[in-house]
Amino acid sequence: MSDLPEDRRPAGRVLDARLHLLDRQILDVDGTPVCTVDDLEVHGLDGSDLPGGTQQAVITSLLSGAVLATRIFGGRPPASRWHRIRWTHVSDVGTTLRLGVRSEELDVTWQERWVRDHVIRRIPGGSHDPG
Amino acid sequence: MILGDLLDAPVSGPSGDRLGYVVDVRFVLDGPLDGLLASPRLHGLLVSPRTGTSFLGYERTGVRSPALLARYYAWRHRGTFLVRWEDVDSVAPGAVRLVDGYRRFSPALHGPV
Amino acid sequence: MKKVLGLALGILTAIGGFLDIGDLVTNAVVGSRFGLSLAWVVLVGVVGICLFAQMSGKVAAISGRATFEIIRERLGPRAGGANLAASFLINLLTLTAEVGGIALALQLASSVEPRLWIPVAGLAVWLVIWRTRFSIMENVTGLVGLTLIVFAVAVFLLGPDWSTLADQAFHPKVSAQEGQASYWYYAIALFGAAMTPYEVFFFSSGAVEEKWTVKDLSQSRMNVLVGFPLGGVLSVAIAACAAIVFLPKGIEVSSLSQIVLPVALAGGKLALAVVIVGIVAATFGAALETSLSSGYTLAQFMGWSWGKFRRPAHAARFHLSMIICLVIAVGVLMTSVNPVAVTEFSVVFSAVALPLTYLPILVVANDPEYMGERVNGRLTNGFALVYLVIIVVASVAAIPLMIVTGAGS
Amino acid sequence: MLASRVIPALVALATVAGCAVGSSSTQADDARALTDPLQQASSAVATATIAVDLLGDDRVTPPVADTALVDQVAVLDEAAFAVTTLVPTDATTAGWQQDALAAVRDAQGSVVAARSWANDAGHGQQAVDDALDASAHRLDQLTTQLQDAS
Repeated sequence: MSDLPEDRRPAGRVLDARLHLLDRQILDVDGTPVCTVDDLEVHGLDGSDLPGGTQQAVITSLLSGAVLATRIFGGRPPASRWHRIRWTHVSDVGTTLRLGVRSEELDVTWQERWVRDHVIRRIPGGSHDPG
Repeated sequence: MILGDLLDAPVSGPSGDRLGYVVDVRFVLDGPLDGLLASPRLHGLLVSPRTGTSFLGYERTGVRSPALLARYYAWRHRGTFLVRWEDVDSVAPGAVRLVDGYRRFSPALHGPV
Repeated sequence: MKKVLGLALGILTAIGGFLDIGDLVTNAVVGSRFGLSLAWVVLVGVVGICLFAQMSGKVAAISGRATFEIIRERLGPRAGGANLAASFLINLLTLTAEVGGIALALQLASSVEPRLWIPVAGLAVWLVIWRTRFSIMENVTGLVGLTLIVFAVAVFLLGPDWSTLADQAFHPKVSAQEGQASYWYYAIALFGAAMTPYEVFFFSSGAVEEKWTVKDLSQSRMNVLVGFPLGGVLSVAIAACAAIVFLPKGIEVSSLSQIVLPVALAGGKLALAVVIVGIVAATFGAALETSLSSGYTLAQFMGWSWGKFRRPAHAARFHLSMIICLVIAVGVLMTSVNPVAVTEFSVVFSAVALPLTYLPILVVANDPEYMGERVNGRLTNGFALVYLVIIVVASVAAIPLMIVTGAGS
Repeated sequence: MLASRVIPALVALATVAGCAVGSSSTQADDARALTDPLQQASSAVATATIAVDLLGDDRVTPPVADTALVDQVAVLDEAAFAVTTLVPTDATTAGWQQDALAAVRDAQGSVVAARSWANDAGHGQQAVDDALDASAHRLDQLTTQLQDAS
């Protein structure tokens, strides 16, 4: 498709952020939807963010929540409002990202829990299987 | 840094000449082991002379049909190239600068993903 | 035997589920003003919805991903979010029209004014969503909706001049009184009524709800390819009834009560009772589908837990958003807005928004990462591209035509 | 993406365009502006006639007939509104407007009478039918006259 030289073939799987990671559904260990990948946090292995060939940078967390609004409308949310899912929890990357933990244990699902406890469970039948 | 800082940022060459925009960021799953998987290592930036609009994946994967759509998107993003992260000199908010003697690579993804 | 029954059930449900308030109103209005000269649009629309529903069902069955997850992923948050805003609003408009349709149909059965029925209808829709299993909900409304076949029976009982009807259908002419702009405006409205985006959201999410796999694909293909065209035949029958009874008298359809008169003329009180039951079932079924679709689109875009197969407590935000949508729909209707007018707007805006959902599905249906070896074949892609052009043209032309014709008046 | 911003504006525009019947300039324009509501009224009267006939033959239930008639009352209301809000160009068209208004009012009377009958409160079916026929005839005549003028 172009005359540019081919990049060396890397040892691991290649993931293009927009194509394979961003905006994908995240499922927990039971297959329950958790959230989507709204953004990614990237850091150098020594903790600094500087490029320049001195060190590798890796994805440390998936982000969700307020970063979605800023990706749509621009700007940057304060770091205190990032909801992180550590990369440690990711168990598989396919058309969805699978986690090795349960949705309950994650910070990012606090709204789901709040709505469940304050609204849905208070309506009769809310905790039962549909009949 | 978050990826939102990099995506769509303008890219300039060592002498300050505008080369295009970051349309995607390439990672490779060959970083140090982190939990169940290797951590994705930042491999490079995909730079397109034109900005905006989603790739819909056509540019880099083997998807060739429907042919009309595939050709249209490939044409829109002609001139896209990959630069390795080693060749990036600095990342300031809204500006990526490349080092002297940076190299351009083909943006194609290898084989089936 | 069981397999045959399952197949028959699926097809019958697809026929009954095809019609909603948009099809009822638009076909009757068009029949009364243009006869059968727009019947070809129903054909185009039915082929389109078959193609589109089949593609989205296939993607959902193979990849397990429903339509709006794919839209978000392919278009990104900005374009995807704009798409969500448009689709969600049109869906809400359609939901409002359907709930209003239930109330109007109940008015015909009871003479109690629709404003009293609206909250009852809204509550009933919510209860079914809250408590009933997905398959029961879909099969019951679909099968009862099948009683709308009475429109087709009525056409025969009315004993029309078949050559006139055939002439209208096969040699479409635009009367000088109506004008080209109105003709094409209603062509787009009919197209939008046949190809409403919510049907696709519902169909693909339903495939996930019922845990379809590759094995279920042949069944789903039969449901779509047989059920939807037969639903299209009923659409044309509604238009034909109006064309036979109203067109010669210069009557313009503007209310649901008019739509049932040809059926009563043909079959008396029994047919009338059947058609009212059918309209209640069709609008009720569509109200369920649109409420669920509003939950599906929002939850899939945001990545929330969704689905009727889960307990409401396990899909809390999904259920809360549907409750809010129903409250809004009921609230809008209580302002005494005319549900028939809402319906007419909703079908046209459906046509406007169609490309936004169609394109991402087409792209993903060709992506081996999702589809493996079952990517679209050449024939499907050929058809799909022709429809892409039709859909884009209809979408672009809709709003200018709406302005020129004063929304068809 | 564009749609989400443009749609509300266009809905507003379309609504305005739909309401812009009021002001016109020539006699022919006035005639045309009056023909539309008259045809609407004719449609309402014809629907009412069907509903009355079906109820007389016991082919519809009273609630359906009643609903059909109420809906036509609403249509006639719209027609009357369109006629009353026209600003006539000269004395001739002002006369047309009065005629049209009288014809629509007459139609309203016939449909209201039909509804009373449908609810067992009015005169016999014959009287109701005759009144509807007369209204239909009057509307048709005026429509033809105005169509010739435009």
